[in-house]
Amino acid sequence: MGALIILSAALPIIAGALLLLSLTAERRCAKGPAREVAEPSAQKLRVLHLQVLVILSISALLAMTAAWSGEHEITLFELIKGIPVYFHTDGITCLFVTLSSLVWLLSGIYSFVYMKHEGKEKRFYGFYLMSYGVLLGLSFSGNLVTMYLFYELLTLASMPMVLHNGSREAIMAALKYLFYSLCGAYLGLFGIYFLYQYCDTLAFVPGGSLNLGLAQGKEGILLLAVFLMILGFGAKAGMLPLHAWLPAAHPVAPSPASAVLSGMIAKAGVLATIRVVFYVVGPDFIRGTWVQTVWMTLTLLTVFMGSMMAYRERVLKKRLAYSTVSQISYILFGLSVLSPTAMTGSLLHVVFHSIIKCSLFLIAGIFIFQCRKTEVSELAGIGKRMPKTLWCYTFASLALIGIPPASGFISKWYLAQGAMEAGVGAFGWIGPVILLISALLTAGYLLPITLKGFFPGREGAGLSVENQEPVLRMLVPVAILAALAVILGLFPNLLVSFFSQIAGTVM
Amino acid sequence: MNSVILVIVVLLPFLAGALVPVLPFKNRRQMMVYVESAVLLNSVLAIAMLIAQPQDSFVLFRFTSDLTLSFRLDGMGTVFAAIVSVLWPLATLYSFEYMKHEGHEKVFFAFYVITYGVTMGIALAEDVVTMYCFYEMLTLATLPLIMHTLTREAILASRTYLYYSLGGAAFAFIGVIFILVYGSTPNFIPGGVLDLAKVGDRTNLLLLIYVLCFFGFSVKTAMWPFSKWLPQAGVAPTPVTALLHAVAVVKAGAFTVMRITYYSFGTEFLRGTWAQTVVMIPVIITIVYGCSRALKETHIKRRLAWSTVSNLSYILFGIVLMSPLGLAGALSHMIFHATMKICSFFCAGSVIYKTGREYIHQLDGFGRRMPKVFAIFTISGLALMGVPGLCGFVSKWNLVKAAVSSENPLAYVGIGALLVSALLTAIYMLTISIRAFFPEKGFDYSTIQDVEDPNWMMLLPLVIFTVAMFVFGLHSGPVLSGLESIGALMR
Amino acid sequence: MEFVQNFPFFSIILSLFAGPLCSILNGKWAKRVNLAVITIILAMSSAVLAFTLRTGDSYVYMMGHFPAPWGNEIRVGMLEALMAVFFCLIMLLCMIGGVLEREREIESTKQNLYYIMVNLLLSSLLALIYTNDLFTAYVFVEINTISACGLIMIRQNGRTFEAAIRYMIMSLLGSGMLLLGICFLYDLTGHLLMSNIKEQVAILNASGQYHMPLLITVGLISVGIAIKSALFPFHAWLPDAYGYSTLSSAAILSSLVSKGYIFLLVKIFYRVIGFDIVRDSKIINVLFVFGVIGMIMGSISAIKESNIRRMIAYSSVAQIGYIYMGFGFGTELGMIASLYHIISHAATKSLLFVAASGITDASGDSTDFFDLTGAGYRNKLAGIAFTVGALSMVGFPLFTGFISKLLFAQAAVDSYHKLLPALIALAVSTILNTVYFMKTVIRIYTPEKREVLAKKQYQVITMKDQKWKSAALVCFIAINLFFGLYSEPVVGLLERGLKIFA
Amino acid sequence: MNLANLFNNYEEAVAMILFGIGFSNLLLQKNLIKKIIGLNIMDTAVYLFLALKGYIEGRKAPIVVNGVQSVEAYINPIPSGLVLTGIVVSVSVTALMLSLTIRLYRRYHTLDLDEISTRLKKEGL
Repeated sequence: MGALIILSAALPIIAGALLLLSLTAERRCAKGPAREVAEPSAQKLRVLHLQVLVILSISALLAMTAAWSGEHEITLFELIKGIPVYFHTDGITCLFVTLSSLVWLLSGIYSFVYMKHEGKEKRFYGFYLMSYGVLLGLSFSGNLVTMYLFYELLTLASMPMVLHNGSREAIMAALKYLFYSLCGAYLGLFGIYFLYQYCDTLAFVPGGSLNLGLAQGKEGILLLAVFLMILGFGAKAGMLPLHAWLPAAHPVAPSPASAVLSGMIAKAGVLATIRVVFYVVGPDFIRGTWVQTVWMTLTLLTVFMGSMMAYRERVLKKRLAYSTVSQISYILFGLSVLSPTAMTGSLLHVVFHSIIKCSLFLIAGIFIFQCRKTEVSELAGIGKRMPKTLWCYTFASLALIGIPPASGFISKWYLAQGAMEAGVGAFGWIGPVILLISALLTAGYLLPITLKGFFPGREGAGLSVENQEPVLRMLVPVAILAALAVILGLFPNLLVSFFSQIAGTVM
Repeated sequence: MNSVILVIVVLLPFLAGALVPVLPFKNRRQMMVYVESAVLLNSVLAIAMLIAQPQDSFVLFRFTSDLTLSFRLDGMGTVFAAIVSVLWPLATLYSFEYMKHEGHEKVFFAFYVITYGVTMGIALAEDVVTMYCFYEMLTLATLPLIMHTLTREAILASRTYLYYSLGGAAFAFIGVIFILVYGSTPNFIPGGVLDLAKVGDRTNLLLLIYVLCFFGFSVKTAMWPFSKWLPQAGVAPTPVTALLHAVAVVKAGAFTVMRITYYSFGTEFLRGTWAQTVVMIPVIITIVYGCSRALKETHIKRRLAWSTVSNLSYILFGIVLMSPLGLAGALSHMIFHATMKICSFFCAGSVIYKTGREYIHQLDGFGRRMPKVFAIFTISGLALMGVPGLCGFVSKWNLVKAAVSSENPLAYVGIGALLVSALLTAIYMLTISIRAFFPEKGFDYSTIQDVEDPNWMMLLPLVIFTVAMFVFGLHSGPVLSGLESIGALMR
Repeated sequence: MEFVQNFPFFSIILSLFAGPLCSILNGKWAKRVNLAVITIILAMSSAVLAFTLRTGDSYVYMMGHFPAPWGNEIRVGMLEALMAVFFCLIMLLCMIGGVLEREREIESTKQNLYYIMVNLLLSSLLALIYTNDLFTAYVFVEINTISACGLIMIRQNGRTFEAAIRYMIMSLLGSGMLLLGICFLYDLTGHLLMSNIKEQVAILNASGQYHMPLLITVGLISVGIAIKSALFPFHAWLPDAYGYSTLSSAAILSSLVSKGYIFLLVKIFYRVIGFDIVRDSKIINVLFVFGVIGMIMGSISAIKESNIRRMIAYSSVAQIGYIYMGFGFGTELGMIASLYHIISHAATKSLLFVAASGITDASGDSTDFFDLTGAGYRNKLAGIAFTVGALSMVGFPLFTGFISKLLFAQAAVDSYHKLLPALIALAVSTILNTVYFMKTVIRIYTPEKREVLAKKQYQVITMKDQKWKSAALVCFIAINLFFGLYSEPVVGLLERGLKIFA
Repeated sequence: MNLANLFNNYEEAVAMILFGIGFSNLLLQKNLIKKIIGLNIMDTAVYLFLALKGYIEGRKAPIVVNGVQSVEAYINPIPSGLVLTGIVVSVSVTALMLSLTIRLYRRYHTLDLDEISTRLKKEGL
């Protein structure tokens, strides 16, 4: 079984690398100063798409098999003496593997159409596949160093997707993404160094393995280290104060890329935080310390600030990006209160937010692809032209806002409940209040599009009503995601029990 | 094996180098063959020596009855000699191609080969006087290499280099004298040679002298505030900057600091004193300072030079932790940084050689025209950043491990500095790669039509170093356990 | 008594009479006689050195029929013999190296006068080395001064006259003080022979009588000699005197004349006053301070100088500072370091002067720093020699300067209170030396632009063009390396010599 | 008491004062001739001092007039010899100085050493 883990992660990475190499090889033969490869024919494109799809599905299949068939572990080799590259599966792994496979597959299918207008497909899919493989590796990681390895690689592999269109803005955004992520990673590394010294093992153990005897007298620096780790890994999750990359990077990336960035890659930060706090340090070490207080404050600030910014934003994709900032901090807030219920809520929100935000970004992509509309104000009356798309949008939005019975409600409920029962003092009520305000703001920035889209009012009088619905290959993934967003809210029990079991093992 | 070989590997390059301008070569090719075979021969001998590990010392001659010029091979010397003897033939190979367009090749190769011998001399020196002598010689032997282009800039750079180096040596000299007077022997002995009975109540004086000596020797490692010379010396031909200013000269500086700290004064004497604090502060400052200067620099070689400044201070940081682990970490970074930095310098050199472009903003789109070079450059950049799987991560890990276990609050600050520096490294290395691979939309490739990957003589060393970076990064166990056993000799 | 024991006396007399002999010869023959005399004296001194090494002790040579305490005496030990050998050697090489310049710069009718001066100088130097009588020493000091002045002014231009007169004035101030000091000593002890004075001084010191006059006497003598040997701040005359006189004069003056005085001072310290008394008198602290300041200030002046000859001259100020610093330690180690530095500096400084002249020859006789660009390529040997000299001055291992630096540093570590200032001064002065010497080395190896070369038409000089000078340079380099690599016998000799010196 | 010593040894005191005058003249005067005069004063002061040291109250100069008398009859002859030697030395030195002065005067028509120096600098030699 262990081999499956490696195979599933290595397959997309190798395939992606091969794609890039073949691109270089083609360039070598190409004429002209730019060595520009001619736009591939439709035939060739189809072959490429097929290859990508097959590789994605095979490795998704392999990964799911590996993840869901019980706990496995495999040690690849020793990176440094005493620190192997070590993979391991547990509940969290299952969650992330499944979710990323879903997101990648659906976004992949969607992108086959979408990427036509972006060009340079080979390059895109090369990095797309690699990011997937790396993310699988990250999910399977069984110790901190392995996780750190994949965490860095994830940044590097996904960065080229951000700058795909090559505009100055995109390049700057990619650099911003790169440096924020690396900055976060190094903050994390700072903590890893210390945890290596003061933990029994760097492997993930539910509840943590901090050796309190060794750490005697070193609590101060250890707390600082943990805090820096939270802050650092929080960078990828868009937590204050290292959130600025997210609103810059998401809008410029091609929509499928923003979908996976926002849907899964930003969650890598969440994953890393979970691993650090609940599997290495142990929640007991930071409970009640200044670290927890500051962490909670930061997440709540982010939640509020993100929503506010989204509310004020005019460009749709930027608005969604700010929304991501805010929503992921819901998750982090749930983690920061350190109670099982809240953690269940967090994990639920991981699932729901991935699905919802992925679909929202894909829909934003459809708007761009079909009618080149990026600003919210231009979308008035869009419902007349692409009603199906807008319905999907509406369902997803409702789920994100947390209107019962859609999925977001469930997770937010658990979050609020967890916060109140966790015994974190004032945060017990401040948290839910802010979550509520943010939910209102969410409604405020998502729903107007639906309203204006269907009921443009006087402005929409002159708008054309020709059918601009996208092709099925774009619509179906969106529809699936939107449907999931609602359905999972209707039948959450399976998920809830699974997650509360995970939360129970670590606390 | 007889210990005579110690002297042979030191003196052979002197002889071979001195013969280069004298021998009547018919053409360039003959000279190339001669130089490469001389260097290779010496490396083979050196490696044979490293394998055989002769235990005796060899006295070349005596200044006075107790001051000798003598050689002996020990663990740390093995490490440095190994780095040098592996890198030199490769760098020589690279420089044949590169030096085509620089001229005065005979003089260049003469000093290039002589420097090999001098560096070996530092590695194999048995006592502090021998090391000091070769240290001074190193300055002189490399001076003509920096001056090589003989432009105004080069002259200025060589002058700065000379003043800094000899000035540093003047202070280091004080330390050498003190070791001679207060040590039980001038030889290097793990754990130090200070005779505490002789020291008596002069501890503070000796600490002061150590600080002076440390600053003196670390001038060669371009530590802040003595770092100006290294980026200036970037005017030298690239093989020089790569080999000497990334490896031989600066590493020799670090090596001498190690010797002084661990083998002469002894860490037991120094650890926890104010002297440790005093030397650690500038080291930490340099780690960040070098990187931030690199960030500001737009000339590619100077940027790498500043990066060297910072990385050399990683090594110094390991040294000033004054623990066995610190020494092991410093040694590992010495090896790994040599690999990484020589690789990135050679890439930069290839670019300059092939295109004459030296500034970073001129490198747009090069990734497509020189894919191999820039792929390797990116890898070396990633290694410098410390991405796991490449060698930079391993050495940084070891350094930090030592820092954490030293439980010195200042060392914690140092860890922070290391990470800040890693971030800055990422910025200044990756911006180049991104520029090269992903030029802005609408970039006109016809402006760089002439850009091509270089030929095999330049690429071979690059590939070898790249492979080495991966090998060290993924399978560092044997190397590290060797280094740790050296560290374990310390008290 | 063995015949060889007469040699010191013979050598003084030989050179003393060779002087007047030269006045009746023409220039060419005077030169030959002079070279022959120096060579013979070199041989004799070597024989004396060998003799003293064999016996391992010093001996006293009575002049005339009066025994001590009335008669005049010569006293010869290893140290004296070594100095004599060395001074002769350096002088020989300087004379050989400066042949060309002498022919060019001195009027043909005055050629023979030059050799008179040289012969007298040699005899006075030898007398200073060997004599055991204070007043004789004084007389020869004056002869030394006069002949040195002659050496300076023989190249007749305004600068040398001015330099000569400044030199004379400073020298006379110094010798006035020296003379007064000697008179005081005579007054206090009633003797003029060194050994006798020492006995008396020891008695006086033990009884505590005349403490203050003794102190003043030591002060007068030290300061007098310090002035004469151009210790900072009494060096104003030196750059002009060394910078503008003919080559062999500059070389001899810088390497030998001041060293002769310094040797006399050592002698007075050890053989007349007794080193313990000198040490207790605190006068050495003054010497130390001025030595250290001189080390720094001399180098700073040298850095500011753009004339290469004057630069080397200023460097002498710094080097003399080293020597006085060595005295200032008041230890045997310090004294040995200083004595070694006398040798090492003499060897190096004369090398530098000769090499610098080779360089200026290849630069259209300009001594200006900027005209020297690329001179190392035009005159290869001179370039190499200058580099060797410069490295030695900087204290680069393998060369003699390194050993003296090493000895100084060891001496410094040995003396507790003066340790830090001395070491820091050593380091700083090394850096300063580096600055101006290596600046010059880099300058002479920086190729000149083609246009400039075409315009200025510099001569390319090979070894064949200047046979004598080249031979001298090669010998100098050899000496430098010898003292750098095989210093131990020399240091050993100095140690043994110093033990039996008092 | 110290003052009394000074008065008792007034000859020596005079010699020292003279030495001081000569010394400072040699050092400080600008005019070369005055410098030379200073030199001579200085030397003479030393000779005076020496002669004083050799003189013994009530004895004769060691010149044999009416047959040799006992040693006690004469003053110490050595200082006198020294003085004579010294005079020879100072004469030769003075001669040299004067000749140099003449040379300089012919060239620059001045006896002021500083003036000569500035001229030299102007000549740029």
